[in-house]
Amino acid sequence: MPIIRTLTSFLIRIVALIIVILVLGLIAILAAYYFIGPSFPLTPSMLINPQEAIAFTFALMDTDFFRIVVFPGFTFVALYAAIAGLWERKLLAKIQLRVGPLYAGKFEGILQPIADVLKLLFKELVIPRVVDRFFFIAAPLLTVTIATAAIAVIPVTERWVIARSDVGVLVIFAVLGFFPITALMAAWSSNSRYPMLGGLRALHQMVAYEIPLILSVLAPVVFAGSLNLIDIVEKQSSIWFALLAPISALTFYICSLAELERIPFDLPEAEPELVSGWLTEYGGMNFGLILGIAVYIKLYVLSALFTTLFLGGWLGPQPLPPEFWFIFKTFIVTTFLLIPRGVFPRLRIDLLLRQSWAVYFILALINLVVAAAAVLGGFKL
Amino acid sequence: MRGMASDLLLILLTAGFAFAASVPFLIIPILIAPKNPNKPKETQYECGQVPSGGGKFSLMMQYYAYLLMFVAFDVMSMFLFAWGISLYTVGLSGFLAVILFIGILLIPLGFTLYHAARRELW
Amino acid sequence: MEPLVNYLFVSVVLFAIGVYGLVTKKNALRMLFAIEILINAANLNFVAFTRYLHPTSVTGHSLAMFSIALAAAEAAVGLAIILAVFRLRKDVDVSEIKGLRG
Amino acid sequence: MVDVAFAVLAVITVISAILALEAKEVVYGAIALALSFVGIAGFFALLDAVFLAMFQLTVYVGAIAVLILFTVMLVRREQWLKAKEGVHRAAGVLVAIVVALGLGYLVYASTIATVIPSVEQAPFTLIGAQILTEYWLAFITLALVLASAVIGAVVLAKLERD
Repeated sequence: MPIIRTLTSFLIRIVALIIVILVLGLIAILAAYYFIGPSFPLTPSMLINPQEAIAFTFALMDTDFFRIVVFPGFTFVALYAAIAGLWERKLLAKIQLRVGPLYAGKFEGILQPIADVLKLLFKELVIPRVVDRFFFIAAPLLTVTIATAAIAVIPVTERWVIARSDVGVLVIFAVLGFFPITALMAAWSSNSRYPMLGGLRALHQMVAYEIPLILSVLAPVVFAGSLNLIDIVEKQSSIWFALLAPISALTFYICSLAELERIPFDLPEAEPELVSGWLTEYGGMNFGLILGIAVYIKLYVLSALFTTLFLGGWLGPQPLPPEFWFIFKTFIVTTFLLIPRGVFPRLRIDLLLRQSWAVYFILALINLVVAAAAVLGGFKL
Repeated sequence: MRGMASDLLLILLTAGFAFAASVPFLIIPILIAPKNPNKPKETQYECGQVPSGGGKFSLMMQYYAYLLMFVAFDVMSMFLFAWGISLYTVGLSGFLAVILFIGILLIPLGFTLYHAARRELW
Repeated sequence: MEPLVNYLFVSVVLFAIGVYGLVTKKNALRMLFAIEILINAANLNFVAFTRYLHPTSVTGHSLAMFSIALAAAEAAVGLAIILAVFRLRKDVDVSEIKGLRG
Repeated sequence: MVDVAFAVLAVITVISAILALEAKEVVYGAIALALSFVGIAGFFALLDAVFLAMFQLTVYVGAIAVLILFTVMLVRREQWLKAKEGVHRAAGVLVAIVVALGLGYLVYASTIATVIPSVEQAPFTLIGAQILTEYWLAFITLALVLASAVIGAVVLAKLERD
């Protein structure tokens, strides 16, 4: 009976998944305890004395470990990625008068991200025989790893930041510089034609839009006189840099669309032309790592960077906490980065590359020179 | 570890945690996902046709000029960052030097854009 | 902190690897790789000497920046030459390129 | 702690530099070269030159390595995989060992080993000031070099149809 066989194998897999998750969770907890245990002893009395447990939790929240793992770190961003993914689908559906995800969860498909992850976990990992296995598997992992490195320098608030680096802005550009290499790595190791074409397009596009992106960031840096993102936010207490350097803000927005490979700049994975671009040969969780996690982490990084550089980061009217303002503004920017997908057609690649140099590069330069002239002319914040 | 290097260490740790957290996502499917490979499934994708060969080649010559330009302008923008954070110290003379710097580099920009647009050249 | 000599040793090893590449390889691309490794070894020396001998100045950093910028220019021209040679000969083996001899 | 970081970086840099030259597939050689650049950036960070480390990552890994990788993919031939080295390699290794031993002896025999690093260090904001005041002429010359490099490279890379 095929039905019974399917059912039993399904049940076995569910049980296996639960066991695996339990085992991995246990390993994670043990590892975490190994790292932070010595400085924060867990005592049995915490189970009955809630005040002790609360004190323990608060003490834990000030450690680097908590920052890296939970709040401005990976868990928060992964959650943000899941919400942004769902929000993108619902938003685009509403724009185009469709319904979007509906069934998972009782209300408007809010459990869709969980359903997606489960589906991807149960999918077979198909690795074509002709690929170079090492680089083929390493490319998605590297993409996620490198994308996450950027979130370490982005300050959610003055307190919630992992690394208070003095060269925070440059760290982000150093990180962005890695993506063409990972894309090419994935494309080359796939040993197939569509990925190669998509990877080359991705390379050209990321590279062409990186320069206007860097230059548009220079205007806020010149105004603030610092590369530290915390300093840049604190300098905006009187006026946002988006108002002082509007052209830079616009350039930054357009170039982030291009860096994220979003419509109207989604040539690397233009479905009618190139199937899925450089992701064509990836399937299952391999695909999920790049498209489900890395792309949305990049989305978070660039929207958070826009918020930090141009919209005053966590600054906002008092009664609401600064964390709220940061996440709220970032979410608004994310929405604006998502909307073009619903309304714009796609550019041609030679126009796209030419536009970057002939328009956005010049615009960013002009705003930079104006900003520098203003600062030298005595403009003080 | 002092100041600056420890910041970079934290960044590395963040990335390392992301790596450690992603590896299970590749291990779990190996344990629980079905596994019945066959030949068509394991060939590369070419719209359902029998693949006409590997993909280890590159054709996109016609945009090479943009890549060459990118290298020079990447250097330029990083030098501009070095200038941007010491704007007050160098004052007007530094500003003029930077204007001259940018002005000189606009020449190859125009040249490259002109030549990159002529499709018959590439 | 690590003694200065260790940085210099790493730099020496990289330099030797670069020299090895320049001597052995006939492929123009590999020779370019070797040159990049040589430049990196030199940059490492610049920065290490500045850090240990003149910690309050940034001269080494400035020089390393200029050096990296020149390496960028060198890479652009070198790769363009390799590409032009490839168009002519369909290979980039330097021992085969004799057509330029005047 | 620094010692461990130094050792790890040294191993990564040297091994990936060797791989860059010796990997059979030249594309993966280029990727190894990029890794070697990352290792050098790590050394810069250990030497408190954070700005320079980021400069190295952005320019070397973000630009030069990408350009190299792209060109390698463009000109790669399948027959390179069947390497025909041999005669040269022994001589090359010999030369490299001689160079390494000679320079290494120079370093070892000098008084440099006794240098003790001081704690204070210059802020990286001085770099821009120094470039634009002391070395402004070199800065402008650099612009000329970059400009001529781009123009020359474009002229070299395009087809000669004029």
